[in-house]
Amino acid sequence: MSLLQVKNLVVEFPHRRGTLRALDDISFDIAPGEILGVVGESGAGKSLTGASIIGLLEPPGRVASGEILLEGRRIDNLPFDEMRKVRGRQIGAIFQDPLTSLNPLYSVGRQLIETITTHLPVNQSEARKRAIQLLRDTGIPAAEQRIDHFPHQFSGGMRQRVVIALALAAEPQLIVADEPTTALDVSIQAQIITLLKTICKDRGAAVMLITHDMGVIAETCDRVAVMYAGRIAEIGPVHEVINHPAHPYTAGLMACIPDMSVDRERLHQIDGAMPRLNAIPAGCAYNPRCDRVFDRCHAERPDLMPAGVTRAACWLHAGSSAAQILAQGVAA
Amino acid sequence: MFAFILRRLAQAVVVMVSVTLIAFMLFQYVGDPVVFLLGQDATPEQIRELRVDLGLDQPFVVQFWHFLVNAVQGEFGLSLRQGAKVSRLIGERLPATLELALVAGVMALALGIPMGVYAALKRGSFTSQLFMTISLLGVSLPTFLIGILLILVFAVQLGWFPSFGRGDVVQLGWWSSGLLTAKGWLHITLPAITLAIFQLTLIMRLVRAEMLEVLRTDYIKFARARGLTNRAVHFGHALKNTLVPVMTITGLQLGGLIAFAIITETVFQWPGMGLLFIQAVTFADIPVMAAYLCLIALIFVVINLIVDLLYFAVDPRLRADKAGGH
Amino acid sequence: MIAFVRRWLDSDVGHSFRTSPTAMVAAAIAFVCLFCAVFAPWVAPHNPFDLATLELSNARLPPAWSEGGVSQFLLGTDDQGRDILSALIYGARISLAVGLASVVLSVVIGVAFGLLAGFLGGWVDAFLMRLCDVMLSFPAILVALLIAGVGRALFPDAHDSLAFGVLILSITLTGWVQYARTVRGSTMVERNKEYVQAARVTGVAPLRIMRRHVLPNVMGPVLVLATIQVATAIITEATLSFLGVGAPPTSPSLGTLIRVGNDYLFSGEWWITIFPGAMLVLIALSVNLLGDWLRDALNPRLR
Amino acid sequence: MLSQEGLPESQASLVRATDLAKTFDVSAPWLNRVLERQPRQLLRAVDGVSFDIPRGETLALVGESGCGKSTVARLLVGLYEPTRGGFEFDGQDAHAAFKTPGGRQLRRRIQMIFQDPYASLNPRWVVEDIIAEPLREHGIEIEPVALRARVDALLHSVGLSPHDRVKYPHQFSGGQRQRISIARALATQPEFLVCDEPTSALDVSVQAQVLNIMKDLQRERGLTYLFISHNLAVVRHVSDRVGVMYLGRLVELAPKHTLFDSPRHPYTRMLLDAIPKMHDTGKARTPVSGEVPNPLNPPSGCAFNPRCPHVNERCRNERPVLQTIGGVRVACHAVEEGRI
Amino acid sequence: QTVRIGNQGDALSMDPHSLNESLQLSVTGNVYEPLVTRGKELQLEPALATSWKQTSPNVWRFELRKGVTFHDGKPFTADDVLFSFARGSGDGSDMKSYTNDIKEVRKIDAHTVEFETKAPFPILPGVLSFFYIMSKQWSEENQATRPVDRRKGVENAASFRANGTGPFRLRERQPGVKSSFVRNGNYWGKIEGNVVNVEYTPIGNDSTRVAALLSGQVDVMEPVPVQDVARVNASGKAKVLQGPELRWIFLGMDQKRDELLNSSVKGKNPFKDKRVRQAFYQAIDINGIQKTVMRGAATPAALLVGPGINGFDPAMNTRLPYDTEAAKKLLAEAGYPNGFEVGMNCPNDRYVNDGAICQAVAANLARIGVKVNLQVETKGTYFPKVLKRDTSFYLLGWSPSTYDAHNVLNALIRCVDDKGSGQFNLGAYCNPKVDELTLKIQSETDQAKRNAMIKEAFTLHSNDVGHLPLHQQALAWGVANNVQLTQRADNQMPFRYISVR
Ligand SMILES: Nc1ncnc2c1ncn2[C@@H]1O[C@H](COP(=O)(O)OP(=O)(O)OP(=O)(O)O)[C@@H](O)[C@H]1O
Ligand SMILES: Nc1ncnc2c1ncn2[C@@H]1O[C@H](COP(=O)(O)OP(=O)(O)OP(=O)(O)O)[C@@H](O)[C@H]1O
Ligand SMILES: [Mg+2]
Ligand SMILES: [Mg+2]
Repeated sequence: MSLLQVKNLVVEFPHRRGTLRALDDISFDIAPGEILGVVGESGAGKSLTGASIIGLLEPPGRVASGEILLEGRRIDNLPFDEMRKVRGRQIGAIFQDPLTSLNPLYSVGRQLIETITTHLPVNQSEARKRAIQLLRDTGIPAAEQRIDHFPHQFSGGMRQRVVIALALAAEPQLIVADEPTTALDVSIQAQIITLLKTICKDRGAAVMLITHDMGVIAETCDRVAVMYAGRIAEIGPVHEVINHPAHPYTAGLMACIPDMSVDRERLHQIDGAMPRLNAIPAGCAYNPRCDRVFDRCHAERPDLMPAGVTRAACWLHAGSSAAQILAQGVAA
Repeated sequence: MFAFILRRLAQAVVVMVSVTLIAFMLFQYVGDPVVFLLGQDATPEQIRELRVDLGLDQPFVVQFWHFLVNAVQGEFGLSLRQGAKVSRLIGERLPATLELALVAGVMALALGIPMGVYAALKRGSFTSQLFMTISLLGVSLPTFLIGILLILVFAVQLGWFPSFGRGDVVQLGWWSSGLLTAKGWLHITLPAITLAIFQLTLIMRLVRAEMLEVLRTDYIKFARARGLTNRAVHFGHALKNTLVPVMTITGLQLGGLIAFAIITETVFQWPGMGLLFIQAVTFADIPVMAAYLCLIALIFVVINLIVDLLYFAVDPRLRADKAGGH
Repeated sequence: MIAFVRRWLDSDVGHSFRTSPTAMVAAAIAFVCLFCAVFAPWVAPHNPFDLATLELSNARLPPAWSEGGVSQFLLGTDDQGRDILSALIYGARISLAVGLASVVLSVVIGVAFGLLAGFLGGWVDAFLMRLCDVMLSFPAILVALLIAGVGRALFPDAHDSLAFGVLILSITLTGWVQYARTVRGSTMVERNKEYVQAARVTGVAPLRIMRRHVLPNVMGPVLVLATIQVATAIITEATLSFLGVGAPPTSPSLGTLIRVGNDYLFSGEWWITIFPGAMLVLIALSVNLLGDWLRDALNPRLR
Repeated sequence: MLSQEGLPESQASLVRATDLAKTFDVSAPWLNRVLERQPRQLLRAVDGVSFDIPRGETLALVGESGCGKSTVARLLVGLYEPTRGGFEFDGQDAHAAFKTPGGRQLRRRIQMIFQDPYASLNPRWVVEDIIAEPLREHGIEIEPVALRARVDALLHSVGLSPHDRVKYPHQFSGGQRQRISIARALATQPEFLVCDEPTSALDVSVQAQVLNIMKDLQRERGLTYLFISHNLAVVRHVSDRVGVMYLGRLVELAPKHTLFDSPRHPYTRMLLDAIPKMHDTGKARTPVSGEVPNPLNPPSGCAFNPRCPHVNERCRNERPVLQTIGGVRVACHAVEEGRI
Repeated sequence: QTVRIGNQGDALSMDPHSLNESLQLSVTGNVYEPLVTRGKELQLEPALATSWKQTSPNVWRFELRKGVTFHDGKPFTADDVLFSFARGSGDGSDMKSYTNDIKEVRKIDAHTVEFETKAPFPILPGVLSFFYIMSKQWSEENQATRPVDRRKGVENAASFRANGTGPFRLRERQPGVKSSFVRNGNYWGKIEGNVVNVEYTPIGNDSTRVAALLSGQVDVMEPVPVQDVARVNASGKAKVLQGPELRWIFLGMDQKRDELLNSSVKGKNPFKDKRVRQAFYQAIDINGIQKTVMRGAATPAALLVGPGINGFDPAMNTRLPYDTEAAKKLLAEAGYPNGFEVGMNCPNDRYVNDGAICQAVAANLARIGVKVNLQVETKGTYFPKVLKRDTSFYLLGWSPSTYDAHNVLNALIRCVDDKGSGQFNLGAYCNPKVDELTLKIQSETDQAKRNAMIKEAFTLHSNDVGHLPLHQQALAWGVANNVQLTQRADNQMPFRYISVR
């Protein structure tokens, strides 16, 4: 059974000129211990997906429809306090900027202990012991002393380790990591990704890794979801998606990335920009930029449909399975 | 940190000297004390004599220098009007003003912070809108009007509170305290409310704005994501971070409290320094005015110093040079 | 003009205006007050400054609707036989003029100093900031009291206009500090932004960069502050009048009217003080509410 | 030795930096230093960097955050005064020239593109004004109609429409803004463009657009670039030669292919290792150990020694200089000694 | 029995010689006593002197009261009188104007002293009624032999403590805050009232002071703002005791300069023309002012003196009629058919409703075409300015400290010289004939002759329209219903007249 199931998630922002649909019918799931990568351009809706899962959508944003299930239990409509208990305990979170994620006025130890005692039935001294152990596990040398230090006394990489320790403090089964390495130096990035990976392996936690760095996805994830304009364009095993993209957007994206192994005079380029939420074209959102567009793309919106090993939301792959025909029928 | 304090003190001296210098330049114009010192039957001869005696015929730079030299020795001379040592006059009035400012300040903080927090947490709710709007009344009504209306209602009509003065005071060494008797508290209530209303509004609005700002930060989001209770997030994390910037402004405001006390003291005949100052202004009692301004500047500087030191206590980032570098 | 208003109403700020009843009511009140003030000679039923029309026998008439009132004097008359309504309108004119003028002056001085301090840094900054400290340790009312005294002494024959000059100057002298500090802060942020550096790379002269690039970008908070300061200035003026150094009684501001009326609080001639008081609160409140709304509306993070 | 090696190229070099250095005084205030007996603290952001860029070529600078890349860029466009050394532009001492009235001419020829497309455009100006500013400033075009035509042409050259003239920056996407920046930089028809991480704030798809435009312009106008980035894949795509910086110094300077195919300096190798390999998915990289040292208190000897796998006693004590070894310029004792 | 008194101001010092100001003398007058005092109707009464007589034109002999002790128990003798007069005429004293005319004070025996004046001085006993006697021994013991010396910055014990012979002792003093007095059990005379304790509090703000009376926080307060009189009377808790005050309010005009300081008339001074002055006089609606501005708390006056002042003759006290038309005509005759513009200076916190009076006057004058540029300001800046004679048109109040018309003639009407004559004649009115009379009046000992000369002088002044007299101010004391006291027209409030029920 999957650990997390997201079914037809729709997130909306009520706006004075109508309602903006920021996430439009997103479905995917994550198995225990699995690492799912989520990539996409800025504004594609990656962070919103993460925020919806941990129930921290900022008002006025709201889950308009769809379900989020954790171990089969619906969590998108839990009362505030129930959801609070899920956060941290079952789902941990890591955000992009390690400097601003930590409260500058409290020592990292205090923040760790606070998290532990909130969720686990342990006393202060045990919590402290655990906290030290966590810091040690995340590779902070001299953890006994550093636990009483304040965030500003750590370097960027170290801080992100502390943040990871905090996310792991109550041993959650799922970690939502929203661009955990974007703010870090190239050489530190690799350290953090490796750490995240090994720690989750050791503890059996699943990870939803949000990033726009294909490289990171490639080396870390089991599966990857490519998002475009609030929808999932393609989802599948990472190797397949990278090497044999089924959706023209994925293919274009791959081609945009300068490749270390080949010399090209010009990069492949996808013209135009991702549409704004209030100007998403009818049919496939990608249709204005797609070089393989045809009539149907303008008229109907594609759902995810099997395309080889992966699943892609593209009419190019229509009719390849009975399920698709069924879906077509519904859409028609 | 020691260097920091030293530097602040040096700045403080500069500020205070400039304050007195400016004050002295202005004093040349606020009026002629001699007119009030001599009765209506004094001869021109006497007037001339007194002017020379008081050194008022000298250029202001000279007057200023004498003042400065004396002030450094803690000696502000005699009040022209009352013939009493200025230091004694101010010493007698200081407790009254400080107690009034203290009570008003505590009142403003004790109400302003919770109201501000509430207005920030429940942004958009009816009560918080109400707080925001009503609080504006506090800055839209002139202090003197508030004071007089309070007297009219609570002293004259209802007779609940006395209308003027400090009531019974208890002498503790040179400090006279009105806060140790029930009557003293009755007397301080109306003036303190009058004085507090303006500050309360400011503090409340400031806390709200800062709190909203802090609630948007990543570490609050992260604290929520860690599943901390609302209490822990709002009061453990957000409030403390909110209070750091609020501290500075509050420090400045406390200085303002003492200035506003002039009006309040006038309305309530509160025997504080403000009243002394206002009387001194009408009679051009230069030594009293100068000493008062110096004292205000000093208080201002001291409060700011305390605020800065509090920063050191509260914000570990400022202690970096000591603790950091491991 | 209409097109402009329409476009403005359609913008984000305009929208937030349209959806905020408080803002609209406040704007309406402020507008009416401003209108009356500007067109006082046409709006007011009497000219309270024309001493020749004053009739001592008309003194202290109650409002028209109460017993003894005269319909000629809708809100009653004061101790000199002046029509309260007209005095209010003219008083608001003076209060608003003093408030606006002192705020404009403070903004000009404060912004100029703030820009210089923030942009040039170094000893200019240090000097200006110490100056701010000095000004701050003179509480506003004290400065105003002293300045007013000085002004009066320097211009012994000061007629009304000079008295107002003194008033405006004394409010300005303490008012500019806030702007200077705010602007200095934003200038320091702004001057390190890349668009400023781009201009420097192009070789644009520093003063020009300050004026054309930095200045417009630091005016946002200044605007909000200024709105609220107008209200504060009006109140400060009233307070100074209370202390006896404000607008002259022959051309009374709202503050002067309140101070004069103050003497009648116990004697039952409530209208002499209540109406100016209410007017002052109304103006200050509406301006404050507008400033408040503007602060939220211009803050993108609160939208 | 340096000059010998540089000589043949110097005729063709448009830009030539010699021993360029910038030191920031980040000391505590005087009183603190006296009371707490602290020494002056000097931060050597750039510490003796020499390179030259032939006309029409692209030199890329790579390195970790804080290694001094942006400082080099700012030195080259005259935003900073060098503490030591200097640079020649077209045979002319640029920093001396910047100070003379004639320096305006030089400013025309050197322009810069900034990292953040959101911060580098004045939010209160419309595109037309932004692009026209350098034209007006240098008196290239003052007459309104001609000015407008010039702006249109510039917009066109970066792939924007003349209709965008009247829009404000916030009405554009990141990639479009970066194009506006480029158009502004091109307005004075510069020969040398300093690009400080022009694409690192952009998505890959937009990055491709911007990089393509830059390359096209180089081809069309024979522009010379100094291109700063920490993304080695991008660097590999755009540059002709690559300089690797570490803590304010160049540790390796080599033609692109040489550098990527056979990196010499251990730090260069480490950087290349840190690049995620896209197509062999799931293969973990070997993470570099250690963190960037504090620039205020750099390690003695070779600055890289605490993180270097090949460190020996000499590395800890003696600072290696940049020298030509096997055709590339590298500053490493181990390479010099043939240990790696 | 305790009575709590609230007053607009406070005695600045307890030193009876430090300031010649009526409030200060009123307060210290409860603790200290003069040789000769004034009774309820301002008539002279013996105090520390039991009798006095003029032994020669220049010499007065005073018999001192025996058996009087100071509050500290020391007996009162002629030495104390000599000491006090030496002190009062020495450095730092503000009482010199009372002692200026005295050449010497001589001790005849322990209880007899003789005063020799520089010239015949008929009103000496009256002049001495505010000169209080201090204890020589006490002053010496307390380094208080001189009034406060501000120059050396030396404080004076007598500023804070007091040791007199009066009916009340000073118990506690906080300057500007509170002073407490207690009845002197060893007082030589009879104390009419029954008050034992007096708490004296200054309350500067009018509204606050009224509120204090209404809320029962004080029993007596002074002054009651005229507009609040009705309210106090209606409160049921207190009533207002009103009566004429020995203070006359008038307007003065610059009649010296050839061109006024601030006026639209250039090259000449309209106030030099009697017709203009008279036009101003007749344009003022004094009854209107009395009724609305003063709410009846004033008596219109035609002179600068009135009842209670030595030399006053009620027959002279008739004003020129209020007549706008006549005023306009006079103005036209003088060559100003359309009026002119003139600046006017006015205090706003010195006399009862002073600012409002000026406004009303300005409105009155507007009707005859005179545009008044009124400048109303606090006394702190007003007095220095007008005393420099930087004014064309001003309002002033005067209360003759000797209760004698000569004081008014000398200070307000006499031509200005630099020896102090006409010191408050701020418009520099000058009529040599009046001057001559004034000089004679000073030393004329025959009461009838003297009064005739006073009358003549005032008539001359009135005919010249030298000043524009307005009214005699009224006193208004707020008194709680359970308190009885006597109001003296010189606004002195001796505690010994106060009784509490
Ligand atoms: N408060 C809001 N009001 C309106 N729209 C919003 C709001 N917050 C987010 N959005 C919109 O939702 C969309 C998805 O945002 P999201 O933050 O999930 O993007 P992202 O993929 O995480 O991008 P990035 O890579 O920049 O972090 C964006 O188009 C954004 O404009
Ligand atoms: N104005 C300045 N004052 C003091 N120190 C500075 C200043 N500018 C840069 N530095 C310091 O100089 C060093 C080099 O900075 P620089 O901005 O050149 O690095 P960079 O390589 O561009 O880094 P990044 O990749 O983060 O942009 C850093 O340690 C930085 O802190
Ligand atoms: Mg995101
Ligand atoms: Mg940089």
